[in-house]
Amino acid sequence: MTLLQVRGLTKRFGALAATDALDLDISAGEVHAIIGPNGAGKTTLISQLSGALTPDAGSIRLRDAEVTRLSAHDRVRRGIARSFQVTNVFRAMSAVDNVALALQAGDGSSFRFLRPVARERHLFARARQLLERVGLHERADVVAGELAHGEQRQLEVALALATRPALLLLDEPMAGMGRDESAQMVALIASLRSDLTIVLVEHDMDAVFRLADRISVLVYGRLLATGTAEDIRANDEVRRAYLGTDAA
Amino acid sequence: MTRRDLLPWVLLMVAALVPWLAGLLDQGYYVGFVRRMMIFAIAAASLNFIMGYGGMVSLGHAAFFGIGAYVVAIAMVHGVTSAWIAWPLAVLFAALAALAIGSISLRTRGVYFIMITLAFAQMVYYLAVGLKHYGGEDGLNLAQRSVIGLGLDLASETTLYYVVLVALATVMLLLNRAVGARYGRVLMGIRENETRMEAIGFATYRYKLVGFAIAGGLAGLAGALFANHNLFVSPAALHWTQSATLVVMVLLGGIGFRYGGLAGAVALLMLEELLAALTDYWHLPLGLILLAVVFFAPRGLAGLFARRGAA
Amino acid sequence: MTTTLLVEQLLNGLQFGLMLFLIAAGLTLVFGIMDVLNLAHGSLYMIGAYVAASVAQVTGSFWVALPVATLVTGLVGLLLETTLIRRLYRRDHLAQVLATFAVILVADDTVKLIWGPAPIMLSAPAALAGPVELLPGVLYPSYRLLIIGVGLALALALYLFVTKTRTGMLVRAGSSNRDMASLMGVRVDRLFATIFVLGAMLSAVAGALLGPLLAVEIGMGENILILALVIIVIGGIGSIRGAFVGAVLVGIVDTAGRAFLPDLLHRFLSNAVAAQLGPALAAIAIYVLMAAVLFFRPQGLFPARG
Amino acid sequence: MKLLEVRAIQAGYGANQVLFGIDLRVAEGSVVTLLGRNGMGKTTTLRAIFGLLPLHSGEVHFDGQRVDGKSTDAIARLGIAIVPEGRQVFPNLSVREHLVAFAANRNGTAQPWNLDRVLSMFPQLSARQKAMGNQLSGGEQQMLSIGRALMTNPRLLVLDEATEGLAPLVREEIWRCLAELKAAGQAILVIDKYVQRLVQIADEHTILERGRVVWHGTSAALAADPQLWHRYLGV
Repeated sequence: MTLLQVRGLTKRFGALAATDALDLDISAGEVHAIIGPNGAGKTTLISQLSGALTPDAGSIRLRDAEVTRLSAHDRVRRGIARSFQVTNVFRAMSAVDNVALALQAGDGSSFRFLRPVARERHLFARARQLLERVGLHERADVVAGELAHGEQRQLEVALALATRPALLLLDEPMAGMGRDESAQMVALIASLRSDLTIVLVEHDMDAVFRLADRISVLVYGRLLATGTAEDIRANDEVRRAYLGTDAA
Repeated sequence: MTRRDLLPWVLLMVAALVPWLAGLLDQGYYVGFVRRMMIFAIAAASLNFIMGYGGMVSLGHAAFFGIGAYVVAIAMVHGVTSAWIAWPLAVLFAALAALAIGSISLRTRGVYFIMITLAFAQMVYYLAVGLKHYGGEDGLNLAQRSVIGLGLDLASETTLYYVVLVALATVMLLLNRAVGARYGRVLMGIRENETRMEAIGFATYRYKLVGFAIAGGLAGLAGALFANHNLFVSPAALHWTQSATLVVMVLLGGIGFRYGGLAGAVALLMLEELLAALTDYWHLPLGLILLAVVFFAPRGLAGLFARRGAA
Repeated sequence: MTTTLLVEQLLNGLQFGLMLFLIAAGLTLVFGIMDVLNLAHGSLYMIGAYVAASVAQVTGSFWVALPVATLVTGLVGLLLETTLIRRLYRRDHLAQVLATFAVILVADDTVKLIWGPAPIMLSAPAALAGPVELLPGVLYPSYRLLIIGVGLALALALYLFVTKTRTGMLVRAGSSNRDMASLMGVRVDRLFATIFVLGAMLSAVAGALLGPLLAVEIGMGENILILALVIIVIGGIGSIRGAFVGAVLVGIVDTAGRAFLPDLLHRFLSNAVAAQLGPALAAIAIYVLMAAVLFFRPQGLFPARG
Repeated sequence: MKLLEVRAIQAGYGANQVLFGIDLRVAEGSVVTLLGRNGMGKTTTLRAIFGLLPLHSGEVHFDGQRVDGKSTDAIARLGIAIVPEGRQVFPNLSVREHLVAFAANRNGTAQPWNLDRVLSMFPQLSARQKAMGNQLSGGEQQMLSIGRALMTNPRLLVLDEATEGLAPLVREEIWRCLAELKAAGQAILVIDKYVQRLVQIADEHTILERGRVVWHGTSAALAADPQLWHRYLGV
């Protein structure tokens, strides 16, 4: 069953067509990787799927409901959550406060003016659970700005998970991670696949080939090819445009 | 109850003793002086709520202060003297004005927001100047102070002083609770990272607008009290330099600190009083002191005493 | 409404707009390049007017007063830039608002100390006292024509400077990407000081030229500052073209509003209400204009950072 | 004494330290690369060299004099020009203005790069001299960014992800341009992903992992050790 259906998606910045009449289908439950050189329009695509950017043309349908022009916060309510390529967390708040704030968004109204949030134990308990799931529970009370680069990337994923998404858009979760941290993040993503559909934008080809059910190659805002890991490895056009002369 | 939690109660005690002390030292003037400080503390605290916690730098906050004052004065002209009617009306009109101005201004960001709030406030200023029927540029005198009943007569300087003190204490209590509550967390999240707030499901525009209206309403309350304090209102209270003064108070006191607005109002008005007594050219030393604050106390007075993080 | 009145008011609007451009140009460049919101820019306009008035009284010649005022204010601008403004460009806008608001307080009292609290006289050059016949039957004060001439000349000079000269290119580069300009070897600090002094001198010219028409008094800078801020926001921060279009627009809307709105309202409303509402609406017109522009173009008409 | 000497520099953003003691040397006329995955400190190293980021410790020497602590524009005027990541052309300057505004002869060569030479190297640019920075395609912006740097005739040309996100044929043109510059004796410091091509052009390579130098050596040594590629470069 197709969870997300993208048809003719177009977004221009001046003379540049960052997304050029793109068609894409994401099936429910799959890990669908999107690869392509920097500047191919991957982040622009994620921003349009998440609602941060409004496309110039085309349509995005979630479970057959039109969401093309829906705002970011309404799409989160419909179950589309995203992490950011450049870490984008609440740097002055602790990790647990970060996640608690994200949980607060989906847990009743935030127009409450008197009851101290600190007393809402359930929020912080669930926040610590989520941090444990991404491997950050020991660092829960550290201010996010002082977390290491890799830890901040884990917090990014925790913040996205806190909105209980059906579709998780991960924008280069492994960016800037060393070997061990990448392995940890790959394990985390693998553990999420059971109850989530994931769109994974990533450069780290090991992770992509290990995690992805299907891979789409994006070049100049256009879909060059979509298929299983084997199809993509074998595809000459992809090899020339992206993987360089020798495949990894 | 750490030392920091004790501080507000100590301040409350000191403020409560002022009229008695003033009477003892036969310095009746200071009842009015401290009362004026407390009124501006309410306005500055309401600005700190949206500026310090919500990141909304409004250079037009005095407009709502002025609207509150004018509502009470105009109601008085039409025979409505009861505080229970005029003051809530003042808060309501100021909040509605803030809702209208905020609904447009909050579509812009950064410096453009600063400028559009300034522009709307100038519009309100020129409307007040245009109200020839209510004194126009020369302002409007109030026949009497509002009537509050309950056996209290606001004509007495001390009674009005305590009413203002109660109002200030209530406003500070409510604002501090709001900062600690879910709404306050959302405001702080918006100040720090509005894109991430949208990405985790908050309709940030709505929260900002509500905050802007609340702060506008509270400034309207301060305006209503100011009209009673002075028994006179004029467009000068709405001029952009008044809005700039409120911003200066918040910065001087410590932006984003719970008592930043209050501390700034007290400090600035005391400074003005002290310097004006020393010289006619008191703007000069005041300007130099503010420059010193910018470079040596970037987080304001509260910043000098607080721990590293914002309270 | 006779054509003379219409022409006269439109020219007055253009004249006022061009003077506002001289002030707004410096403000938008300083804001565009160094991202410094300088509320004290109005004080430089005031200083220019006061110095011009004093020199005119001493030398008896307006033509000596104008250049002297421009140079003196330029020096004041250089002093202000090196001591204070240079330390502000890494700070956020709030710190800049507080610091430059403090400078207004200092400037107002310093002027009061030197020239006293009362407004002082600055009279236009005698030779230009009379009107000039522009069109048959249409007379227009020659002094105001001079202002329009000087304003247009300076606007053209500034436009050529920014678009044709090499320094102009560096100014534009600095305004859109400061770090990259530094990486190309541009002495951004010196460039900024030049721009700040240039802005101060332009404001001084406006101060000296408008002195005879508006009162030379303490605090004259603040009202003009608000108009200049409105203009650079309408035009798009950092854009000279935007400042020019914004200034002429505001000049005409403000002048025409004050001249024609009251009459216009008389047609629809009773005299009492119209008399009351007219001036108020006229004063509000430019703010309505700005709110409208921001609503549709949140970055102004000509956003410099393309 | 090499043209550029970076000695054990440490730097970071606020509390987040990124560089933990980087050493790097570029000799006159040589082509040196800085390799490593995203976020390993490559661009941060450049920002430190150019004084855009204060050093916690360590030194940077250029042309024999110490430059850390100098202003960014002073360092640039000594003769270092950068083609920055993301190209960073000026939206409000035309192609021609980009090339004319910053022109200089900082290495004092007899045949300096001038407008004609740059336009002949990038014919596509010469056809679009009037276009503004924000009206150019990615490839055109990249060529303009390189042309702008060449017009200052730097002693050291620094390229940060110069071929990133470009179509293969445009990328080839950039490699051809680099080969030409090397042949002309231009000292170049290159940060790029396409190791296969770099090995053919550059003399020495330095690999960064989490802000530390984990390998340094010649092209031959790098070419002979594919394990390195896999471990540190994810290729």
